[in-house]
Amino acid sequence: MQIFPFIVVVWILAVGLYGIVTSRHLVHLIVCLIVVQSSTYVLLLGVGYKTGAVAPYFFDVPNHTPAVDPVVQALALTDVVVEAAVSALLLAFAIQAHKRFGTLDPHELAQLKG
Amino acid sequence: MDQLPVLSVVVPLLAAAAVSALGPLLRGRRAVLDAAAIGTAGAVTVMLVVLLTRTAHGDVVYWFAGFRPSHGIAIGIDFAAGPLNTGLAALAALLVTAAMLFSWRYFDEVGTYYHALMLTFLAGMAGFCLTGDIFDLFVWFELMGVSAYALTAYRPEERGPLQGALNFAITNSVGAYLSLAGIAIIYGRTGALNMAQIGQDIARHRPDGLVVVAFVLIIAGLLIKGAIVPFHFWLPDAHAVAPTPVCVLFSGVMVELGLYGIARVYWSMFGQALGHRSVITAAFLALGLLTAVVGALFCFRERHIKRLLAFSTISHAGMFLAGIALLTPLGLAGAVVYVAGHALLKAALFLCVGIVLHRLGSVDETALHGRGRRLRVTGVVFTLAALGLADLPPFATFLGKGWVEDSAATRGLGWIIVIFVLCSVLVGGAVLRVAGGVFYGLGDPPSEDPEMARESSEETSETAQGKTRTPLTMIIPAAVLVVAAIGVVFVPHIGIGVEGAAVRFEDQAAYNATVLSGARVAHPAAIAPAEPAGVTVTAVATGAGSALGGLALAFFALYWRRLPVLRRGFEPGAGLARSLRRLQSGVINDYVTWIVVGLACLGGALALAIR
Amino acid sequence: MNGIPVVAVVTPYTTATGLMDVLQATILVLVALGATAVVLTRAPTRQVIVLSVYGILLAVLFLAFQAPDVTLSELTVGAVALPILLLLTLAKVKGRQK
Amino acid sequence: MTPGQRRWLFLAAMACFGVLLVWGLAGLPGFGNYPGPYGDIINRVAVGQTNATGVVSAINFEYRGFDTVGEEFILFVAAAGVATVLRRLRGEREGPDRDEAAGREQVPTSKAVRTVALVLTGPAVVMGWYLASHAQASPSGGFQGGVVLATAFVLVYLAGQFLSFERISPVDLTDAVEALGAGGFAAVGITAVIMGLPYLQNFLPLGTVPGAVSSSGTIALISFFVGIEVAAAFVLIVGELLDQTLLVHEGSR
Repeated sequence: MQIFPFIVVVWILAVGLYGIVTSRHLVHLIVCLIVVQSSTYVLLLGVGYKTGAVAPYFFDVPNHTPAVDPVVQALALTDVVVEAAVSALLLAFAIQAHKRFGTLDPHELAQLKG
Repeated sequence: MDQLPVLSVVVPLLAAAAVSALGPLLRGRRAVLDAAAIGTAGAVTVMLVVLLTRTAHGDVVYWFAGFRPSHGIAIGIDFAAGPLNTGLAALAALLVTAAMLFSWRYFDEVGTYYHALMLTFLAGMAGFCLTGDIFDLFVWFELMGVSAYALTAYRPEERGPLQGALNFAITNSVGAYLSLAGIAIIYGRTGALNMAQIGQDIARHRPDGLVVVAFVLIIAGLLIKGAIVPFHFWLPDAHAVAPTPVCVLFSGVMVELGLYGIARVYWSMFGQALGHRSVITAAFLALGLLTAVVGALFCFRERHIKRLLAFSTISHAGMFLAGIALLTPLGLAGAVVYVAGHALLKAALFLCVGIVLHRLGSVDETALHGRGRRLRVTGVVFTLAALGLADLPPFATFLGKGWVEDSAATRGLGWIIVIFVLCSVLVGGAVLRVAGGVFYGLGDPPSEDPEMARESSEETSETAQGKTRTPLTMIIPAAVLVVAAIGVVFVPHIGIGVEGAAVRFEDQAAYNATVLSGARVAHPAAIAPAEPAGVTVTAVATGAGSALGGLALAFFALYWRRLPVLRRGFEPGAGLARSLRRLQSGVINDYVTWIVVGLACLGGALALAIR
Repeated sequence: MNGIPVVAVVTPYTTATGLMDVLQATILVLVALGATAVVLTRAPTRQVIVLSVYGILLAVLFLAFQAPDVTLSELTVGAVALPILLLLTLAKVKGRQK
Repeated sequence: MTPGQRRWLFLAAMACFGVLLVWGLAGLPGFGNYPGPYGDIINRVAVGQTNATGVVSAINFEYRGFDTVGEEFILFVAAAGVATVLRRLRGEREGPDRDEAAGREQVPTSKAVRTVALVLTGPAVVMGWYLASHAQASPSGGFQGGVVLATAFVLVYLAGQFLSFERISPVDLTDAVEALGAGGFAAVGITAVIMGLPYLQNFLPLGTVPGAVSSSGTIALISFFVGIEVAAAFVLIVGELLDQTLLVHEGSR
């Protein structure tokens, strides 16, 4: 359990990149980009985890209970928003590209771009 | 308390929100919008210049919400405004002002979003420059990126901009996520996000795999933004299609900000830990020079003027990286002055192309041959800027490149001067060829290259066609920028000033002390650089030589068809360029593959050497 | 420990570590499989459904990592908002291909 | 490159890169052994300093609040970008449609879906509001609340089709609300500057009971603005996308 979560992170990253490289459909490619980004959430929360510690909320637990790192969680939250924003923008590009090109295959887009 | 660092980021953000909120009321009142945007960008420029003068006696460190570090541990975010990063931010703000001034009369029709996006772009760039926190760096990097993607696709009714924006957004997003992974890894080791604190922490131990991998991952996004081969493929796709005023910012500062990021990450975090080994110089010098040569070759072959300028930016980015890679104060100082000169000149060149597009409705060198004769002032400004780009003294470019060359020679790397001159001749030759052909009708138009014809067939029509005069707000910014590129050289004490700033930038211990304990360390008067910067004979000679070489190459390119000895149809370097262009395929899958290949090579090389 | 019996201190606020380990390892394996499934599902509409499931798996993982805040975000964004955006996009582009 | 060449080149490079990554990650302290100090210090001091019991919200809206300013504007820009890319071509509705995907039938929403959607709208609004206003206490905050609020608008769409969606969220108004949310956050920070404090310093009274709705000063206020911004941004984005799907339908009529 020492390094296993981090190997999963590398796996998600590699699989996501593989998807991007082999994708023939822009929407599929954007989803693969989302997968690539999801590896960073797992990594962030993984490095901040403390075995046996509680979540960083002190509403119903005493103030000095050992808690996991809250900073990585804040970073992961920011990361989620960035993901949503970038994906939305990319999807808008894809819609417009489909209108102009009639296809979403990256190869055909490159040939047709004029 | 000095509030200028934060105001220079928050003021454009608030202005963007205000412009967007009042958008419906301002519809049909372009003047108000333009005035607001120009005023904001101008005010930010002034604020940053004032801040720059205040950094002369030590970095201005700003702690958000007042969370100052105690016992060397930061719990808040800081802005660390030193002379170099503040100067770069001021340069960015200046170019945004010029671009907004230019777009005033350039777009016939423009929504409120254009202004809001330009202002958030400015805020992103300023925040990226000033921040001293590695995750905050990522946030502003993303804001800058997202604004840039949206601006690239500002004319979504055409195919080129959409495809360019998609490639731009996907490659840069992949890079940003890799950077974020690197940030997470280094955080897992140090439990810190403040760059100074991280640097201090990792410098205590021998560099291991984690440090090397985190370094490579963090700079991955910055190498992509900085358009370093093989991470550069997105740049020509995006720069050729973005609206011209936006290109000014892309080529002028955005790419250079990526390189600044690399320097910042290296000198504030990893430098001490990695021990400034010669393998780092070797690796980045190799990347830089490869980029310079590839960019220059592509640039010379190009007929689409915006793409040509985009490739010239890649070539210059390579030379900037080479300057940074020397790891000397003089090398960095040279890169900084070179960046400043290049930004002003490249911005002027793009503005002139914008005027050509405005008046003549095309950016194809072949089609435009001789048609720009009436644009006399534009022609003069363009030609001067092109000469400056070829390093003609007294443009700032010659000074900056001269320093890099001096520093390289001192390190026993004098041979890179040859590559630098070669690249300057090629790039200068290409741009001067455009100047001579388009504005003076010299020689013969370049032959129609079928592939080129395909690329520029779709006319980029940002403005209604057939304008009969050039508004002053379009030509004056370009002229002022060219004059400023000369003016930089005559700033009093420019040599000692910039080199002193570079010495401070590279003094990691002093930076740590300033940020983490508020100590004022580096004082410029006390700095006595090992290699004093000055105007050397070699610099003048290589600069003038490159410019002359560029002129000669341009004339050759325009007139060689009339030489009896050469057979028609001969294209110098055509075969090489054709095989290189096959790599520039426009297919996003290829680009991401090259990113992974590049990272595997760079990471592998550093890992084997440092292990 | 000189004869003093070692007792694992279990406060009401901590989870037994052994159980957590197994739980986390299982979910990690599922997440890795989920990511692979998302990438290998080439039909876009079906992929959105798989992505939604993957989002839920991630949310569960984050809960096991003691990050309820991120769980909530991942549920709202990864499992709901993004799939909605993707489905709307697909509804638009699912016309005939040239 | 052919797809085959590309795949093999990628797999070879990714193998090297992957080995490199694992080598680097092996240098981490090991899962479950977060070494600190950043998070540990904040866990210790946050409740006392801010009166917020949700430490993650305290970080997002106070310790690292400036990150969140940037993050909100990323969302703001994304919404503006989506609107720019999709909205400029309203003219498409008239005249011969250049759209490649036109010509499909509109599927009417079933009655059951409408009823369920209508029933869910109320709870979604309440829950979104609750989440956005309890950032300082429990795992929630402006962002999650905002997304849930935006979902309420999507439910309205499901229930009553696009017309009522557009009536409830007119584009200009949504635009203005979104800008207000993002700008409001930045302005809360500026208020501190005007008072002579560092940007984003908590200048409101913290309240006396940790975790109460009115506790923790600017954290609650900022969370509220973030909620508004996020909800408006998502409504804007979903609205633009819906508009696009509708374009197809109108083209077929």
